[in-house]
Amino acid sequence: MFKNYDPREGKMLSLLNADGILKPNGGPVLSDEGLLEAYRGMLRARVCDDMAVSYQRQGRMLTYPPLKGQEANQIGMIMAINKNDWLVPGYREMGAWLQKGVPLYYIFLAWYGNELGNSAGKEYRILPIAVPIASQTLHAVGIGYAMKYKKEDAVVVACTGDGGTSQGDFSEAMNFAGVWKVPVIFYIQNNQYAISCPRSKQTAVNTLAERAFGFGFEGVQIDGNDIQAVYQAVKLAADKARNGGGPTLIEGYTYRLAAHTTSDDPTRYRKNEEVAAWEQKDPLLRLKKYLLNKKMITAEETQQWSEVVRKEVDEAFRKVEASPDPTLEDIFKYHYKEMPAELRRQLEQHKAYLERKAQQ
Amino acid sequence: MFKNYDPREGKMLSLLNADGILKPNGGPVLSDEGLLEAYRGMLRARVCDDMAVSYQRQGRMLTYPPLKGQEANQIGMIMAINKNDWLVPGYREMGAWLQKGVPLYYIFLAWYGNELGNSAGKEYRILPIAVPIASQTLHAVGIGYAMKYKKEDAVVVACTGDGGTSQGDFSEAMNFAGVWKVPVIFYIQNNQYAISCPRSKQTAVNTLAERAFGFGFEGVQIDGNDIQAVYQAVKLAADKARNGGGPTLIEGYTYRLAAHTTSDDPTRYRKNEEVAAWEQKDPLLRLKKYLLNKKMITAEETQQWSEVVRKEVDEAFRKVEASPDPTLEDIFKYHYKEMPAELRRQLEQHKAYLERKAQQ
Amino acid sequence: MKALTLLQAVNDALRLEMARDKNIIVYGEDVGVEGGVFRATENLQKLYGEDRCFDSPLAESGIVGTAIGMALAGLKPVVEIQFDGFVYPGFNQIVSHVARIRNRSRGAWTLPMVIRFPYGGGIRALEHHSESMEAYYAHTPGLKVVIPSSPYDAKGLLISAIRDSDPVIFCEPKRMYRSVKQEIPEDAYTIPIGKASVVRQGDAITVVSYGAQLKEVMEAAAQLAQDGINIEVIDLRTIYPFDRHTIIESVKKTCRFLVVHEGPLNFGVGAEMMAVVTEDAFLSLEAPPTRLGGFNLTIPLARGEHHYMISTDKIIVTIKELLSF
Amino acid sequence: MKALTLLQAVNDALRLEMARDKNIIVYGEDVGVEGGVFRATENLQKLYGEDRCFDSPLAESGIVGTAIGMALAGLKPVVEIQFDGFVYPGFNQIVSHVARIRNRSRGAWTLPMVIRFPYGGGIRALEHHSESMEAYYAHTPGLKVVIPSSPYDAKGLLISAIRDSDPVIFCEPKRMYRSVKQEIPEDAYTIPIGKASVVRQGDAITVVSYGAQLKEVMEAAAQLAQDGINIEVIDLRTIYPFDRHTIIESVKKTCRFLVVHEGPLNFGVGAEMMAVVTEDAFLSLEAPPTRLGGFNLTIPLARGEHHYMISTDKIIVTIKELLSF
Ligand SMILES: Cc1ncc(C[n+]2csc(CCOP(=O)(O)OP(=O)(O)O)c2C)c(N)n1
Ligand SMILES: Cc1ncc(C[n+]2csc(CCOP(=O)(O)OP(=O)(O)O)c2C)c(N)n1
Ligand SMILES: [Mg+2]
Ligand SMILES: [Mg+2]
Repeated sequence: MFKNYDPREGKMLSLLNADGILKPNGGPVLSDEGLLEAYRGMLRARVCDDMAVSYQRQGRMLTYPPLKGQEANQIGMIMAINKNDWLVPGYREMGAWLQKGVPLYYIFLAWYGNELGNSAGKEYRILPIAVPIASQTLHAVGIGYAMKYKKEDAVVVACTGDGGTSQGDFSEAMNFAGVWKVPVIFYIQNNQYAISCPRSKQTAVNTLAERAFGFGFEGVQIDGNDIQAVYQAVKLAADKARNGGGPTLIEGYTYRLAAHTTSDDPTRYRKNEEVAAWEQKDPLLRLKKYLLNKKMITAEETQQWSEVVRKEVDEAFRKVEASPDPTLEDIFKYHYKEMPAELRRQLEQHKAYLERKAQQ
Repeated sequence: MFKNYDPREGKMLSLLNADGILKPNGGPVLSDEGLLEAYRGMLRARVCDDMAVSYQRQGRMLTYPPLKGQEANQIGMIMAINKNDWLVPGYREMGAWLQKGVPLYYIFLAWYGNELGNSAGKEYRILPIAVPIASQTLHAVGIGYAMKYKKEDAVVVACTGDGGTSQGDFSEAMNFAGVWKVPVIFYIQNNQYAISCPRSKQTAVNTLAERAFGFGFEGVQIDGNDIQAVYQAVKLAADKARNGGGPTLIEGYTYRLAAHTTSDDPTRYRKNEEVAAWEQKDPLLRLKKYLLNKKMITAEETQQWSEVVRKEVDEAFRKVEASPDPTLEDIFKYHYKEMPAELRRQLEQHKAYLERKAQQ
Repeated sequence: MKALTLLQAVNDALRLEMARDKNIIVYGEDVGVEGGVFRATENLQKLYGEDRCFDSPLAESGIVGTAIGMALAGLKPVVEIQFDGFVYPGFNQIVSHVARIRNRSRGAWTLPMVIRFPYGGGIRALEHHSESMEAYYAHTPGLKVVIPSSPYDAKGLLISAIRDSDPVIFCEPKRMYRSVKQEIPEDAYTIPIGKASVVRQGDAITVVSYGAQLKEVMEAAAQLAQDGINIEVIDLRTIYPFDRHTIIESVKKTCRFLVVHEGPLNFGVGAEMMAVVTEDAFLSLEAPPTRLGGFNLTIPLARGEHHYMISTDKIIVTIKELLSF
Repeated sequence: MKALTLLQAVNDALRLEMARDKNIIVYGEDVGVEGGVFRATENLQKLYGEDRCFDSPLAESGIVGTAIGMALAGLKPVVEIQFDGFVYPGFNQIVSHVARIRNRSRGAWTLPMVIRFPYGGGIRALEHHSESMEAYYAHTPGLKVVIPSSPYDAKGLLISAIRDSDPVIFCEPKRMYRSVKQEIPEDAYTIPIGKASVVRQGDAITVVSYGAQLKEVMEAAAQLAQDGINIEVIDLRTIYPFDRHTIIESVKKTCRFLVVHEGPLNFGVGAEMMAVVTEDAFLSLEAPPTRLGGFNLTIPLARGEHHYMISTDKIIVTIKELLSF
């Protein structure tokens, strides 16, 4: 499928370059309207992300993992799939969540430290955030099996990072996916680092994409800052999956422009020049250039859109801050369908203690 | 290194075919004397193995995993490495143990259900049997790191099966080995089955050997029933490793002619014709043909050699049967360098109970 | 009624439930054509097809992890791990996901699935094939841990586990797989998870046990009865959530307590049972609540295994000591 | 003497030991250039080079598994797992190999290695970053499990762990990493593994605790002292092999017992401590031995975490109740 872009030959799929010039290859691409939508999605993700970081700086938000620089991967991936297709995220995919339609309120609520935030994804077919690296990729394969078994017309996109490819679970997921020939797309956002660990120390292989061939299916490396490349790769992989062609691995070659999380200080492990060079390849910038060239947007418009999102974010976050914290009952209530007597006992005993304390 | 035998192009290294005809390729091979030694080693392994199975049938031995049919892999692998090179086995490598010099007594003792059997490998640089599939491949990588760090001229051969390649640990081991560039050879005995599960259901990739490329190093598939192919592949991989070239994956394409273990009934999952076809490719048979052709052995000699081994085995097994079972103290004594008070308490309490019981 | 071994009862439960609900998917290593190394899944592939009963690749994290995905997408996976000692590669999936998804999504996502495996020693098996580490799972919030001790219970509890809305770790006492036959109903029936069973009434002492170990306890009970000592025996059946009520009621009656289990003593199930009794029946106790467990050792290989297993005699001696405390 | 935080004490121990023994290899995720996400390994790469302190690929089974190989080949790996919740991918290596190699080879092969990780809650961390599951390791025959509660102990115990002939699981109370400074000797010193420490003498009741939880226990002790109640506090320091002797001696004196720990209550460390006291001091007890532990819940995310943590006040109330039993 990606014959012209065999990663083992050092080739990478790229369509929209850093100067905003599109070089089509005959494969599926987003229309100009699609690109406009993509731009708004990416902008929205960028603003939400920036604001989350700034809330954290203000002491209003807990640890948060910014996605800055990776927007094209996330918006493109969702635009290339259907509403009833699945997304199995790691933790850095807020852009994908937003693009799939999940209300920002819930996304923030989870990062704010409230489990209720994780309750929102179900109707959008998004699994909750997964922190244990790469463990979620196996869930995606299981969902893929279910879709195949139930003959549902749905594919699954599983996300992990460059670091995630080192976990045994990721290899097991690829292997199961290959044998079961399930409709799963493994999307690796290779942002060059796993916290401080550079890709070169993560694995000796040249591209993460070629890992797939060892499990009997195709892998492709794409310019992950190029919305068209992302769209095309995911679209082709999804079509193949829908037609019973099984899994595909996509490596989005990208960069995390911000810190690993708000607790991280990236200057300890990477050079400013490196960051500056990648800032030139900013996915938003290049799409903006394209759209400006095509006169599809103006600088003022993008400014306005940003403002609209800012308001949305501000509102959502205020709502988050105004939300009640989990109660004592909440932390007990959801471990099992029915609370076991042993847990009820612990709850009652603690409540009795709290009451006595309150009476003092 | 194995450019002419790229498994991704469906090529397999093979030198000595089923008819006993050797087709050299210019690479290192065993001399005729070496082949004679190899034959004696393979014969010894075969006889030990057969007798272990028959002891089990007689109710004298516990569950045992026969290696019948896989002798060339095991004898060849050891002949290609040096005395101070390491072997990290799974559980089906009795041939390799024997060839590396470990007294049969200890090998049998372990299979007889006595931990003391596992104490013997250290001076031979063989790790104890590893039952949790593929977990040991990581140990091999750690040993490889130690050899490199200490600048010892020693390589490590890590064994696992076709089924073992599915475990996350195996992928992690390959990945660590690639990044660390350690002197490790992963030797997969692909005997076509993991218990009852055929290779085709284990993974979608055509050859297990090509898995290596996804971790940044070379893999080669060889005829594992061909002692010369095994010798050559391991020899080249070991030379490369010694020269700082890092890991290699070797897939020995072979067949288990006997049951998975003595508890297994292979007729449930494989056809007699399949077994019969592989019996034609018996590694001993073909080497015997070669040696007979070359007039280096006679049928009588091989008969005699078998008899000698039979005696050896009989003696070793009698010694095993005459060995004392572990005492109560034995099962307590070795968990820590010094027995913790808590364990001593359990031991003393139990001894007190046994004494009271004895007095009754 | 038909007379079945515990193994056959497991197979029977799977067969009946798979007939009832086509969302049930059974897989694991060698469970397809082979029918499992013990034959617990025998014939299921023939009956229900390769997409409902099949061999997985050899990877326990993969087995548990994919089962999670299936369950989240509406299937009901009932997976087999080949032996107790091979659950650990899947431990991360169990602890980090299986046990948590309901709570961490505040009930939005649920994980009805069963992880079955044979557990325990006494069959002179190879290394890693004789473990009894149920305390790991019982200590993990969010799991249910069930251990049957008879063919009847195995069938009823497994059917309950399959129908449960929450994930169940189902440990099958392999030492008993083929050792007894019992007449059990042909149709499906359930036994409630979370309820212990008073398998023998008595007044001298309360003895809690479960799984394969129950056999020696019952033998001890029978021998003691000949001396006129009637012990009350409780089969815990569910290790978590355990049935505190039944235990405490019994101890209040008998005023003495012993727990017997095969797994390692320290930080084991026995410690929890002693804590429970101490918490709720301290003033009733006429002797210290006591535990008999495996030594805190890796269970020995075959030639030393007899040192490790808890004998009927040792149980009797311990009980007699407690009675004369 | 110099004033160090617990984190600095850990770093100090590593630095001194690496200087002493060039077979010590320190690795894990981000431990190299970054010096660890908490900075426990800060500067070690600079001091000792990239082959002695480095980032590993992101794979905990790989980290533990390769460390096993290194130790078998004569090195002394001291590996870091980034957080408590991320040990589980390495659980199989720990349980199936780390804990066993000495016994299964009857002493021929040994595994002197240390697995360090920050553990426990109370820092409003992300999911899986606040676990206190030391009971898993304590229940595993063949492991030693050590938890320091102060900078002084952290340094001395870690040096002992590194010099130990057996594998040690070393859990560092991350809530205390930077919260206190303590004057500690500049040179290397050891604190014996397996010995508890009576950190406060008293006669009213024996309270066992460890790690970060000790802080609230000591605060409770101070407040109770103002009411004239002197409790004896024991810092367990080693969870296994624990120091039964010190606990029992104390309980025989105080006749009352409470254990307080952060990890889940059921099948937890507290249950074992209660069992120990019941076994050896039953007749001395004037009140039921009691445990305070985390609820049997996954520790909540930040906004609900306060419900879970055990407060000084709750410890005081519980002690007062026991005193008036
Ligand atoms: C099993 C496990 N080990 C360690 C961690 C700690 N950790 C969180 S993010 C991270 C790096 C992940 O890198 P990568 O996969 O490249 O994703 P990125 O953060 O770059 O998006 C690590 C080590 C974890 N969450 N889970
Ligand atoms: C972690 C783990 N899971 C399951 C098993 C049970 N088991 C023992 S051997 C085996 C099959 C191994 O197949 P393969 O790797 O091909 O080696 P072979 O037996 O064919 O030599 C299985 C599943 C095990 N020993 N360890
Ligand atoms: Mg990354
Ligand atoms: Mg095999």
